[in-house]
Amino acid sequence: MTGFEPRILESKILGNDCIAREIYRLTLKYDNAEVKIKPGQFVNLYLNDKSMILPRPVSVCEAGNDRLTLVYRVVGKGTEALSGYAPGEMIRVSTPLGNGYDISDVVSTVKGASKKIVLAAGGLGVPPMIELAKTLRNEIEGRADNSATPDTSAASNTGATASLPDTDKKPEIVAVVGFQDEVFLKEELERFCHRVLVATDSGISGFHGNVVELMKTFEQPGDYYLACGPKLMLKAVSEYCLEKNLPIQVSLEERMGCGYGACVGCTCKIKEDHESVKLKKVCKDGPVFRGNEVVWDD
Amino acid sequence: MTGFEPRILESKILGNDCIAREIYRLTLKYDNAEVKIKPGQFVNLYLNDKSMILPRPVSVCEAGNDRLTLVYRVVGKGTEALSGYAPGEMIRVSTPLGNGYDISDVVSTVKGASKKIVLAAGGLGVPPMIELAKTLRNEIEGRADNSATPDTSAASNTGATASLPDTDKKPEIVAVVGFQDEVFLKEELERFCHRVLVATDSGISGFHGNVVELMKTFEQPGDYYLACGPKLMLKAVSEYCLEKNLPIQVSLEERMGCGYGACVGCTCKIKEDHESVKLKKVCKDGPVFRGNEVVWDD
Amino acid sequence: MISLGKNQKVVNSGNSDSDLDLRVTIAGVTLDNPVTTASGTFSARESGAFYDINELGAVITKGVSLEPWDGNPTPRIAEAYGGMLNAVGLQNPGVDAFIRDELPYLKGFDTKVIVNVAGKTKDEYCRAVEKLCETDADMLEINISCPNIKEGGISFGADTSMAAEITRAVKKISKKPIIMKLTPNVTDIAEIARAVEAEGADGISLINTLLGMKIDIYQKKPVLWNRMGGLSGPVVKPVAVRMVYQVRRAVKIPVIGLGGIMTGEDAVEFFMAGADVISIGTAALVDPEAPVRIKRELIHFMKNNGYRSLQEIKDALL
Amino acid sequence: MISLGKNQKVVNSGNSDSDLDLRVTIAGVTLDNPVTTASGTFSARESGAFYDINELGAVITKGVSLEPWDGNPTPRIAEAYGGMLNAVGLQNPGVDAFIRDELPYLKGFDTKVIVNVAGKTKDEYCRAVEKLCETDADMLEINISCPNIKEGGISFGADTSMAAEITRAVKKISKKPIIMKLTPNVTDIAEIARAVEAEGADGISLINTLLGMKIDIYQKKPVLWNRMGGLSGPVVKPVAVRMVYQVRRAVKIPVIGLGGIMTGEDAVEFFMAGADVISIGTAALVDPEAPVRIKRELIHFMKNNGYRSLQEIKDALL
Ligand SMILES: Cc1cc2nc3c(=O)[nH]c(=O)nc-3n(C[C@H](O)[C@H](O)[C@H](O)COP(=O)(O)OP(=O)(O)OC[C@H]3O[C@@H](n4cnc5c(N)ncnc54)[C@H](O)[C@@H]3O)c2cc1C
Ligand SMILES: Cc1cc2nc3c(=O)[nH]c(=O)nc-3n(C[C@H](O)[C@H](O)[C@H](O)COP(=O)(O)OP(=O)(O)OC[C@H]3O[C@@H](n4cnc5c(N)ncnc54)[C@H](O)[C@@H]3O)c2cc1C
Ligand SMILES: Cc1cc2nc3c(=O)[nH]c(=O)nc-3n(C[C@H](O)[C@H](O)[C@H](O)COP(=O)(O)O)c2cc1C
Ligand SMILES: Cc1cc2nc3c(=O)[nH]c(=O)nc-3n(C[C@H](O)[C@H](O)[C@H](O)COP(=O)(O)O)c2cc1C
Ligand code: FES
Ligand code: FES
Repeated sequence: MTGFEPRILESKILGNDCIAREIYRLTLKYDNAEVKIKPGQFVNLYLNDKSMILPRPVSVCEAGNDRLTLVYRVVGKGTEALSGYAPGEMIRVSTPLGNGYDISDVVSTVKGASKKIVLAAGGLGVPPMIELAKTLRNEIEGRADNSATPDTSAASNTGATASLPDTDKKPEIVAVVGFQDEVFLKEELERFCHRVLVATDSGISGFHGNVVELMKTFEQPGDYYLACGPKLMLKAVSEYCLEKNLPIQVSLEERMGCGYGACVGCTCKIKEDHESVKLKKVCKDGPVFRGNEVVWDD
Repeated sequence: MTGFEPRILESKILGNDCIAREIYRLTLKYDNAEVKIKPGQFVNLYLNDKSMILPRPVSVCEAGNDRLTLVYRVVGKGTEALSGYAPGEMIRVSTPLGNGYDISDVVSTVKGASKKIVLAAGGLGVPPMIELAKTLRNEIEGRADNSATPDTSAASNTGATASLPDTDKKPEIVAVVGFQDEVFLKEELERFCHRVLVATDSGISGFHGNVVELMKTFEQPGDYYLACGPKLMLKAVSEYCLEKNLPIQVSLEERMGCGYGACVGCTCKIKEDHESVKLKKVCKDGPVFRGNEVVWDD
Repeated sequence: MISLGKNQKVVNSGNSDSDLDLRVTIAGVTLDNPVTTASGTFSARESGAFYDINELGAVITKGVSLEPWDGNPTPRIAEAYGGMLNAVGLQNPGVDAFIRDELPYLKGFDTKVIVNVAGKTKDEYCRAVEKLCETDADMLEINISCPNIKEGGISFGADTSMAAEITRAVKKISKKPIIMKLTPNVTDIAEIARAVEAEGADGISLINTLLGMKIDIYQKKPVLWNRMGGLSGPVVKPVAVRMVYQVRRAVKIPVIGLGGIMTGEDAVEFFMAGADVISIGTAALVDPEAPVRIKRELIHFMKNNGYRSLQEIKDALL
Repeated sequence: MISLGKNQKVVNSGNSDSDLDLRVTIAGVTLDNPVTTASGTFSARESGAFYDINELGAVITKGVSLEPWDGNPTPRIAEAYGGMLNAVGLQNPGVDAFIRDELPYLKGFDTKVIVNVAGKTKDEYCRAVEKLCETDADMLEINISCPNIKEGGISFGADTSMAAEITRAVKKISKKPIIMKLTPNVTDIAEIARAVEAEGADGISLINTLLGMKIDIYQKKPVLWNRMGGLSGPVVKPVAVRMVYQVRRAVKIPVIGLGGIMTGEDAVEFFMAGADVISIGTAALVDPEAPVRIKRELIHFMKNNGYRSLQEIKDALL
């Protein structure tokens, strides 16, 4: 938890734009609330049509103070309804839920050397990489604040990638992102990452293949991996890291009931410290776990 | 039926204004459709929130060509949701359903003499009286068209009551309308009726009492009664007319499933031509019936 | 109006290319397509005002009983969250009036006619069935959710031996295929299905409504005059799909699946669960064109997902 | 956060004027108010982040069993129209861990603690109950919807004699009041209620979830790993209200009513149907503050409609 109590807030829709085929960027403003967000956290969206009672969990893509950007794909009735919500309308949204990526572990691992942090993401695993890259970049650049500060956002909104300092002494952030076909959020990633490598299943753009295949073409593996995407991809990345004994954090996805830890609907199997397997809640204990601790086979 | 097949149409909300405490006037425009309406018909409103699946039947208050005015009270979840719909939004609405008031019977009964037609209505029975009064006035003024013609609407919208011809030879239309407390639609009635008498339960305005009590204060009873309102009121008006052997049509209300005659949810008992009691569908065979044929006691 | 004129009728396909096979044969009767109307939610003239009845695989009529029934006093309808409650109480003009006034009209369409039969005693069922066997109705659907007045009002369909007994009695006299329509308000639907199959039922249809109740807390009384009523609509779908799935695995005879089907995708869910034919009930009250819309959506789904016949959908579940 | 601090706690009233009596005594235990959490939808630390647990009449815990259970693999949750399906499968750390880690934390609040107990055999139920009787839990709720592994997996609660047998066995050893939680997937809920009352149950709680199923027609497989799951949420309310109404008229012991309660008005509907206490389940997943919101709405309803005690609501039905 980020140190405050979770809540459900009425939030105003500032924008809800189609950014690729069936991919929407939803920008929200929490009403009268200052909310701290860690990259890798998600929010619950509560729909207006009361025939759909469960919240829709969606990762935070980018955040700044009282506003929030989410990127979602229309896959079913709920996201379809969501895509019809217009700017100005209100929507009920939870404050950020779950634990995000463990940033301090990344920073301490790659500290003081020209090391490489790899963000590996596939499909709708890409959106949370934006806030993650931003936060890591801030950390690397020596800013103390984990969360996005308004002026950082502002600065990066100018697309000031070129003006960032050289990577000589500082770790490099490389995003390796895969899509089925259409590429999205590449420019946003380029604002914060030193390099952005794209793979597409269709071969329409970038590397023809998937993220893991692309990763394996690296001459030099990264020093820290942070991943989000389909389970099979996360498993493959984790196995790759396990083999090479590299640290990896993965963000899991599971069908949720409550999203805050009450229903035990979203369990995953975690083998902490190589001990016995424990059932953890993706929503509360995750969604980010160490890739080498996740028990993949079931 | 008005001679065409019923349909459900996407309709645009032109206005949805609070005209009295918890009373709203909803103005709709059928999309690409010309729809004929008889006074006393109702439409089915289909709500956007899919947890409420049944249509809401609401009487036509006023109609002209492709547009429709309804007046409804917020009594439950559905009408509450409806009151939040904004102009510009779309709503699914059926074309008019049921049989309206039998106008030709009224006209032939009161023909050629200075007779009195009484419109007796209580509460949410008042809205359909507008279109009814308008149609009757048109008939009386000698216009052949049963339905509202655009220029009639226009003329009456100027509130040109005073300019209407004298009632010497022509039947008089008198509305006797009752409300619990707040009075609404009185001015609209005055556009088409020669006289509008108001009763309120609270005594806040007009006669202190109910419609039937007010009716009974008339020195001279009317020659034809057309009523809409709560069952107890309709029963009392019908008994009054039966006693005096006066013709009466009443518009019944019943909880509906489909509103078009498929579910047999909305039956009432009708004793046609003093024969055996038959079960009729309020939605399809009504909602208007002869008051003396309705079996009230159950 | 989206219905096609009679001469444009689509038999095996949604449009000109007839690569889809929507036909289905149950109990020896072939339906042009698997879409039927659920009993009590279809009225020929009224529903027919919204679409072309020839588009339907079959119509299943409102329940008819030996004598005319008045049904329950009103209110008979209440809304529930995502569904509705009804306590119509099987109002109908009786089998004679039905045969005289309704059946010929229905038989005027190019669709199959399945007559739903209600009764308060075994004898009443049998005598209504006897009369219907002398008509050109295509099949009979026996609604055993009715209360058995000889057994204190408990529903025939709630008791395995009573369900079996009605089936046996009706099958003995019937010259028409018999579909037994089961009530979901039971502990073990598979057991009842097996019992009616053992007695020779030619098919099973399920589910009828779930018994429910709604109280008006301001009026301080049940909303329905009858206090309790049958819950139907989208809310019952998970229960219906589960029961179709269970029954499909318990018996070999055809299954008519229904309960909350609102869309073509819902229909596909029932086929995958094991239904051979589907019925559209509450959806048609909420959207009068639902049966033909759902048929259209089913065709659309099949085309988009490479299914050429219903059998392929039925075989799809992994 | 809308909850009041501990020292501002409201016992008998929604605000300063204490003219409302929300207290209710069941099985000799007095609850400050009738609002409780439904088993499996409350987790002390997580739910407690949204509201003050002291506001609740009682907490009813997630089911605990003699040994730790892993529950089912995921997916365990599916949405249904107006409701949800779950097949969590009673994952829990076992009664010993519960007594060690959970119970003391819960007993730290000024609310009653009702421990929900699950088992796969009669013996498992009894041994878990024995251990819980040595604790300061206030009451036990026995979930008999669990499958009886000795009887081929049929739910204990689906069979009158098994339900009676579990009740008898548990009552024999228990020093705490015993609430039997019934499954709605039965033909005759009143019969089961009478049977558990006859064996000495101190109360009845109902309904548990309705058995349902959802198929993903694109993946061509059931959405839930377990294929079937329990339907809950607003959709089940009409069935729940009906069963509470039937059970209230069949037995004298207190009834905890639940199933789809989303608002204070829903709660009132259950009281009018005959419930003494209510539980909030799915509503709390959909709106974490639901239990305290519903309590507030209940108080609001009572004030606006002139009810001074729960008893007056319970007596109101005409
Ligand atoms: C922690 C987390 C973060 C996520 N972040 C994103 C994101 O950033 N962008 C994005 O597009 N999607 C994200 N998802 C997936 C997203 O929640 C689903 O796509 C969405 O809920 C589908 O809703 P629907 O009504 O359109 O689909 P339907 O299939 O109609 O939904 C029915 C039910 O299934 C659930 N469901 C369906 N698909 C999924 C899924 N893949 N994961 C979990 N629940 C599902 C829904 O929440 C709902 O309860 C995330 C999921 C989780 C668990
Ligand atoms: C022929 C006809 C004409 C009507 N004309 C008007 C009108 O002009 N203005 C107006 O304000 N109201 C009118 N009504 C009543 C109106 O339909 C109900 O007030 C409305 O449906 C309530 O919906 P709700 O969701 O707010 O109430 P809820 O109580 O939440 O509704 C639940 C269900 O009950 C039904 N219902 C509730 N009250 C009634 C009722 N009194 N009659 C029928 N069904 C009801 C609803 O349609 C819905 O299915 C008319 C009813 C009928 C049958
Ligand atoms: C208003 C209404 C009337 C019904 N009448 C009958 C009937 O006469 N005979 C019958 O077997 N089922 C009857 N049913 C049950 C339906 O045929 C169907 O089994 C049930 O509604 C579930 O399907 P649905 O959810 O699609 O409506 C009726 C249902 C409704 C809603
Ligand atoms: C996720 C989930 C888990 C549940 N776990 C239990 C349980 O462990 N024991 C039990 O008796 N009931 C359990 N239930 C059933 C609920 O306590 C309740 O009986 C049911 O959900 C109906 O109430 P509702 O509609 O308010 O949720 C569970 C329900 C849900 C949704
Ligand atoms: S979704 Fe409920 S515990 Fe995670
Ligand atoms: S409401 Fe369905 S027949 Fe009248």
